[in-house]
Amino acid sequence: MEYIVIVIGAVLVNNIVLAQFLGLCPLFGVSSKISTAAGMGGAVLFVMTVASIVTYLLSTFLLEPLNIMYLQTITYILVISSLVQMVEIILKKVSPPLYQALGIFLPLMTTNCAILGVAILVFQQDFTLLQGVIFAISHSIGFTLAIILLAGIREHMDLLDIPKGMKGNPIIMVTAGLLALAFMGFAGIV
Amino acid sequence: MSDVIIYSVVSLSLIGVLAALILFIIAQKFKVIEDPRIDLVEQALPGANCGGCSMPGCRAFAEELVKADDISHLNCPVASNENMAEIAKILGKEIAEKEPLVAVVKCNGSPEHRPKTNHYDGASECRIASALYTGDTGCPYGCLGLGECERACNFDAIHIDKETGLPVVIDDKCTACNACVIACPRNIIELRKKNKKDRKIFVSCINEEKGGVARKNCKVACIGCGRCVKVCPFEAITLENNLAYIDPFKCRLCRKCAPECPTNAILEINFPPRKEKKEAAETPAGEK
Amino acid sequence: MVLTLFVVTLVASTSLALVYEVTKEPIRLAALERKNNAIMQVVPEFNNMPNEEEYTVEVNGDELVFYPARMDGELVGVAIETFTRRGYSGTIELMVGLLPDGTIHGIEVLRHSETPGLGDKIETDKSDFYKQFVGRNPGDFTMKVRQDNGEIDGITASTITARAYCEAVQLAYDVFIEKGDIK
Amino acid sequence: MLKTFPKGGIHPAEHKITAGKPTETLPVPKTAVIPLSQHLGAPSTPVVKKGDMVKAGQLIAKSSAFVSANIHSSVSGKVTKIDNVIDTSGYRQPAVIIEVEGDEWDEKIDPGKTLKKEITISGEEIRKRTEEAGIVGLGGATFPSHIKLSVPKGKKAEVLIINGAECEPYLTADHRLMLEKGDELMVGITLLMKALGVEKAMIGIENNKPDAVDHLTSLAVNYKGISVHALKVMYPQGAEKQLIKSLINREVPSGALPIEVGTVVHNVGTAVAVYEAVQKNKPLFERVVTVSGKSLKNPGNFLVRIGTPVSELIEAAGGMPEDTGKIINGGPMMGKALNTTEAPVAKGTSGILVFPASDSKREEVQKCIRCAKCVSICPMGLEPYLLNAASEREMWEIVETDRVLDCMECGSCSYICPSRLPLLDYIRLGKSTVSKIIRSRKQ
Amino acid sequence: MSKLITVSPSPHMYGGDNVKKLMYGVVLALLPAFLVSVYFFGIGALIVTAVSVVSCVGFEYLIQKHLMKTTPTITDGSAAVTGLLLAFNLPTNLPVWIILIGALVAIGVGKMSFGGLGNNPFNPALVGRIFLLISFPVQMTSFPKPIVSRTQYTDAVTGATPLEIIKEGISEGIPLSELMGQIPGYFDLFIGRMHGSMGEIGALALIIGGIYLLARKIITWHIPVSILSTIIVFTGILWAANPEANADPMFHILSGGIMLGAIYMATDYATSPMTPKGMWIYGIGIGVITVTIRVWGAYPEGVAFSILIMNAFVPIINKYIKPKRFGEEVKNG
Amino acid sequence: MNQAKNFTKGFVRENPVFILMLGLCPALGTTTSAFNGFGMGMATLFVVLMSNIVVSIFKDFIPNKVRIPSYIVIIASFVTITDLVMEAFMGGLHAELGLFIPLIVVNCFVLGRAEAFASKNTLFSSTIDGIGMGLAFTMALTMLGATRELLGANALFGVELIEGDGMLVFVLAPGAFIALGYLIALMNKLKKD
Ligand SMILES: Cc1cc2nc3c(=O)[nH]c(=O)nc-3n(C[C@H](O)[C@H](O)[C@H](O)COP(=O)(O)O)c2cc1C
Ligand SMILES: Cc1cc2nc3c(=O)[nH]c(=O)nc-3n(C[C@H](O)[C@H](O)[C@H](O)COP(=O)(O)O)c2cc1C
Ligand SMILES: Cc1cc2nc3c(=O)[nH]c(=O)nc-3n(C[C@H](O)[C@H](O)[C@H](O)COP(=O)(O)O)c2cc1C
Ligand SMILES: Cc1cc2nc3c(=O)[nH]c(=O)nc-3n(C[C@H](O)[C@H](O)[C@H](O)CO)c2cc1C
Ligand code: SF4
Ligand code: SF4
Ligand code: SF4
Ligand code: SF4
Ligand code: FES
Repeated sequence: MEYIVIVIGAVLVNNIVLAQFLGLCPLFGVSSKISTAAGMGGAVLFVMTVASIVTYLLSTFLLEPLNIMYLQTITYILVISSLVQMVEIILKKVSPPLYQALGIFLPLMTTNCAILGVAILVFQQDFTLLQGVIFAISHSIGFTLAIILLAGIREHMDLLDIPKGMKGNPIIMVTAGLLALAFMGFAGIV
Repeated sequence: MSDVIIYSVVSLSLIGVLAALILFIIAQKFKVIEDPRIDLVEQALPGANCGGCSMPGCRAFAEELVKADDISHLNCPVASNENMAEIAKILGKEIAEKEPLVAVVKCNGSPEHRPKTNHYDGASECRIASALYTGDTGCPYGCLGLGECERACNFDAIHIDKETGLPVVIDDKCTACNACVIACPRNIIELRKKNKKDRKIFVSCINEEKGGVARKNCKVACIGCGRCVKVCPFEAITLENNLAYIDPFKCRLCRKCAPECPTNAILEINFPPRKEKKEAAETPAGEK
Repeated sequence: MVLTLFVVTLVASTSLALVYEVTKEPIRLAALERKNNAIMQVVPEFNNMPNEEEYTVEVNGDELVFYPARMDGELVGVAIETFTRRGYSGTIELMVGLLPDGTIHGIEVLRHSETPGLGDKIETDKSDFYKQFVGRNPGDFTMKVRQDNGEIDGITASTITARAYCEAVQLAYDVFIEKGDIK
Repeated sequence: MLKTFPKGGIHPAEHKITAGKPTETLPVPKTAVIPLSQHLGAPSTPVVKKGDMVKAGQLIAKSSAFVSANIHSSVSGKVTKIDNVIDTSGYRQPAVIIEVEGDEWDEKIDPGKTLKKEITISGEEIRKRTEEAGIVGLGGATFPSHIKLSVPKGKKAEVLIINGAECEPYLTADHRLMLEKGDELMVGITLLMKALGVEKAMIGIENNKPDAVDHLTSLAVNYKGISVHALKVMYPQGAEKQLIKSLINREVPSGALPIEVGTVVHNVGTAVAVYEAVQKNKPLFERVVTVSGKSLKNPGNFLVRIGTPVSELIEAAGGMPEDTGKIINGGPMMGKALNTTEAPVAKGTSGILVFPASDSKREEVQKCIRCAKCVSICPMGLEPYLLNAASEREMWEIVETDRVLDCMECGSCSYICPSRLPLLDYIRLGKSTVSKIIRSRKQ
Repeated sequence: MSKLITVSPSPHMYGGDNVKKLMYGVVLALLPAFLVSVYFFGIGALIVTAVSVVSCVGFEYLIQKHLMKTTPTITDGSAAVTGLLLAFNLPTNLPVWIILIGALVAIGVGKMSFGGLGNNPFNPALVGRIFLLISFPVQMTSFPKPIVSRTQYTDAVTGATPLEIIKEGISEGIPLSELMGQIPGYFDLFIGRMHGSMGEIGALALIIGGIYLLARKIITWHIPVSILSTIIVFTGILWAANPEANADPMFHILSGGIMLGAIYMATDYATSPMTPKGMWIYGIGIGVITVTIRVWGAYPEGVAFSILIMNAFVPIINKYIKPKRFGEEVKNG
Repeated sequence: MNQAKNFTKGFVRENPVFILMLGLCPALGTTTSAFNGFGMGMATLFVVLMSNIVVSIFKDFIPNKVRIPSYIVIIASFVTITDLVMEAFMGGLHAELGLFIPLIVVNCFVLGRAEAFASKNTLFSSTIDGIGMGLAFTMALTMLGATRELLGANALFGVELIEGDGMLVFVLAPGAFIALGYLIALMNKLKKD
């Protein structure tokens, strides 16, 4: 039950991009096609989960005992950036098509607030490791859901004539806003 | 107090070094060899991602450039000759000097010259109209005026003139990207050598019908009489299928042919006015 | 290469540690001051140091913190750090000031994450909601929102928050009456 | 419940004004213009030259490729020239122009009207006669019929389907033919069955022609294996794949031919033409054409020589009305608008419709409101709105993967669209571009 | 030839329906429900409808004329439908200035920003309504009492909708049997004698309009039927599991905006799927989300939200759910 | 390099938020009011400026391969410093901005400046760039905050302008996106003119 609450809360109610404003750069950057959006979602899922585990362990067994929690930001970002680079190198070798699709956006994961934000939140919320992992996975699913929905609407908009002034970023922003508006309906479910 | 400093320094450095080490190992294990020149070439390209080179974007073009042995046929319409020379230098390959070209429209059949014979009421696309029938005038070769070329141009260089219903090229904006040439279902547009001061002489007609038929449908059609061929001192004009064609590379802009044409099908543009014959100097539509 | 990175982290961590050392005390003080301010807001004038006399009372596994305020050694009121988890968006923490007889003297919101514009009307500077409590003794009236047949006018469209607020104040009062005998 | 196909279809106003008008024979024209490209496939090669004298029924152009057909003179007279003229396709194409003198028929032809029922020749010979007589599908596609009569190796024809649906509004040529030449049709069908080696033939007729259904049903008892089926009035009931689905509940796969599901479809006119070619030795040089339109004085069905200018047909129907806005060769759903009335009647000309100006202009186009009506009526299960939008924006991958090539150009989508979008215009553009892309990919 | 003949590609015949006729068909279908509202809410219903329709049409005109610089197409009736449906979604005592904001958001943000008719991914009227609901929760959730406040506009006597009563009561732990006494009977719900938004009351009138829409082939049955059946099944399961804590299916479909939503708003062309199969997925999604919000969420009513949420899925549904192609699966026999 | 241009480029033409769409999370997450937006902008300004300075000084000593990690460490240090200092001396604002202060470290805009500008330019240019871009970012956030506060609470910098509640949506997530959408449209128009 407690896990269901975490999952629904993270995916629908407090959706990381639509309600918490994290990870917006990739949300807007990589949502022009459903396929790439899904790829990005997968990448976030992987990096977010692993990053949360590593940072959780790091905090519990190193930073907290030594009473140097103030180093949280800097250590987390170090961990995340090396992790991202690792994924990039591996992906390039293992799946060139995916690497092509996500191309320049993999490095952007280092600068994706969602990853660092969730890592910090996991620790702030006094979760157990398992809860933390579920929290991270749910949030990345929430991210994927939002980015795929947005990508779907954007692909659809490719076949329409958006007015000149709104073309491009403005209309995508407004679309995201309306998406967030719709998602407010989930308020209070958990 | 100093404890904190020591702990901080030690743990942070430890994390840093550890991360670097793991990365290093992984990088070795999963090495992918990619030609570094691709990046260099991509940087040298204009980055407009316009697709004028018929590749999906500049990076793909860069990859193609690196891959190809002979790059003279690969051509970026936006890049200047210097750009291409730079790329050639990066790659150590030969590159052909690009002759500056410009698009010209080879139809001059405005409604006054070429009366309408029916009213077209389909979707407003030249390709659709041309797939349907010969067109809304008697001429089965001429411009349909529905602006396919205008929509194809990424550089805002070709527009349909409201009065004549014919496209007009703005020479300065045209990058000779070939997009309009491909778009036109009637093959009316040709890329021709760009002469000094944008001067041009060309036969503004592609009608291959017999003279009488062509003339009946359009007053400024080339009727294939061959008089221009005879006067050209440089053998630049050929006659085939009732149609004269001026080779832009042989033509030396002597202007002897234009006044010869009985239907004014030969256009001369951006020349100083002629003194003797007034009639031919009257610049017909097609000029900007 | 590794060396550079090593040097960078070295320098960074050293300078961070230094800044940390410098700001450690001000951060502690700032937090303390916020608490003191809240205490000052909710109890009558005092001249002791309530936060040095603080003690905690355990209720159902959670803790309420009591800060007795004294004027010249005599108890003039108690500030109680209380909370509820039933806010619209999680925990609401309040500082409730009670006079020795249990009458409410003042309430301050310490922390909450209610919706701006809706639930955040419980903040003292955002609406007069809290005034309904001041000067009344929870023993004498039903400290519940109207919807629950109480005497408190809720906050429109934020019944949940208002209800939770009452609950937290009630908790402070109950613990004060039952176990809060001031030493 | 009448048989029909399961998905899509529309029911446009029928306007079968000429259904009750018996076929009249139109006089031979003064000049016949016989196009060399009246069929699907390669144009024929002329075998006459300027100055030659010809008789009606004489071969004037030979099939030039596997998919091509012979062309015979429809009149007697002198070949004056072979020139490019605008024909019913809207293009300038080569045609043989004949100055008419008298009306002399080739002597091999039996001009008599008596029914010749007994079949004396083999299936293979039937096929050969069909080929010699230059018979092409008269249902609209003008595909050379003899090719359809040779079943490819490995395939087996089980049933012959005869298309008497005539689902296009206005047109009544097939209707009249079924009423007036029922016996010839039955013999023609029997000939086709023999050529194909099948035991069974089914005639499908839309139920708005009950007299034809009754008439043919009563005749069919005398012929073995032929059955008549009334079909729900639903455009495009007569489209080959839909008709097959309606009658034998089989779906011809995308890109495949009817023979894939063991059947061959021929139009009733084609069957009658086969009868005349085989039993009477008469090549295809005349056909029934419906000339109709709301403001025509005397609309009717006319037996016309191929090569007669359209203007003469309109004259026969009472002359060109004042308010004429559009002239259509074929039905209103699939027919082609003509840009000149001088275009000659060709083998595929089933009707000439004269529309008043008020019915000729398209209404103002709005944006697609995504009402899904086009999706729900497309008999092929396509998404016209999407193909339209993608073609307009040159997103050819979408156009291709969403199966633009399955579109049979029935026009139902354009018909139904409340926004009056020229859906089919763009879908055609998509079809031709995608075919080009596929062809260039194959190379 | 003086007049040139016209040449165009086939077909040369067109069906009778056009956008205008379809839109005014919807207006006509909404008429019975409108009359019911006027009967129960009186002047308020008239004012809210008039303001909403006029301002929606007006904003569309202004935006097209002055911002987009195109010829206004307000006569096609789609803005009027949006205005009407927005009004149907508002309480009948809503201040005029709030209605104006709602109309501006519906038309400006929800529709014209995307290019107007047919382009909008979200239902404009619902965008307007939800925007208002979140912006002005107080005003948007006080509903006038039917009949008694027919002559008052702004200071009508207000009360809670049946759904609010049930939701509030259940969260207090009051058994349902007791709560049912506080709400109008099912017959009243059916004819519309209850608190609620202007047009969501009166299931009967809405159904009559719906039958008209079906008969005119303006909508197909798939969306309404899939939504209603999902809601009946889902709430039926909950009800069967615990009849004291969950209202019965009948109550659910008669209260709140389910009828209005299922028949008129989920069926909005631009924002619903193109294929029957897609419509089923969409309808089931709306049903499930509606019940989820009603039973577990913060809001007593969830139809509007669930339609908007499923609107967001429509492009993906359209991309992956294709109509059955002719000749696709060859089951010949 | 023309320093005036260098300074002003970020305000409209290369505005990090409106044009380049970078650093969107703080831009939307912290701009519930003009003051919060301003505060976040200033915090970011400090980090951008300091990291630009440090990077441009040490750019020649940092080998290319470890460039990014080093920059990140440098930025993270300044972020932590900002965090600590704000917690010590600006408790209220610190509490309001919450998670978004540590998140400055991942703001692509900050790293972008270090990467794309400071690592290639002189100390002076980088300083100007840092101040200019930082101010532009602050301006964008303040504008967005002001818009949202105005519409959402009828107030500006905490001063109530009209009696009564505003449109709550603008304080919440959907309003943030929508407001930014229209601001970007406006900016695009300005850029063109
Ligand atoms: C975005 C959003 C924020 C909300 N914030 C609060 C809140 O802060 N406090 C609260 O009690 N209810 C909040 N609600 C819940 C609703 O306003 C709910 O209808 C209300 O609590 C119960 O209605 P009532 O107070 O009018 O009886 C929120 C709802 C939404 C959708
Ligand atoms: C390229 C091509 C080849 C064909 N080959 C055959 C064939 O071998 N056998 C056959 O029975 N029909 C063949 N057909 C004819 C079709 O089955 C069909 O009758 C014709 O295309 C007209 O149908 P429609 O009017 O429904 O389009 C062929 C058609 C085309 C276009
Ligand atoms: C939309 C559509 C409608 C058609 N309607 C008819 C029709 O009503 N009658 C008919 O004989 N053929 C009709 N056809 C042509 C048939 O598909 C098919 O080509 C023809 O029946 C084959 O016979 P044929 O080769 O003898 O012409 C139609 C084709 C299409 C694509
Ligand atoms: C059946 C039908 C239902 C409609 N429902 C709505 C609706 O719920 N909301 C709305 O704003 N417009 C509605 N409209 C009007 C119109 O389609 C709407 O403005 C478009 O969404 C604008 O693109 C409807 C129209 C029709 C034909
Ligand atoms: S499309 Fe290309 S070639 Fe044609 S006018 Fe434009 S720039 Fe010139
Ligand atoms: S030149 Fe060609 S493409 Fe351009 S308008 Fe004429 S026909 Fe169309
Ligand atoms: S024309 Fe093509 S797409 Fe349109 S309904 Fe007919 S088959 Fe379908
Ligand atoms: S019928 Fe027309 S308006 Fe309706 S979906 Fe199809 S194309 Fe769009
Ligand atoms: S600022 Fe959050 S992802 Fe870029």
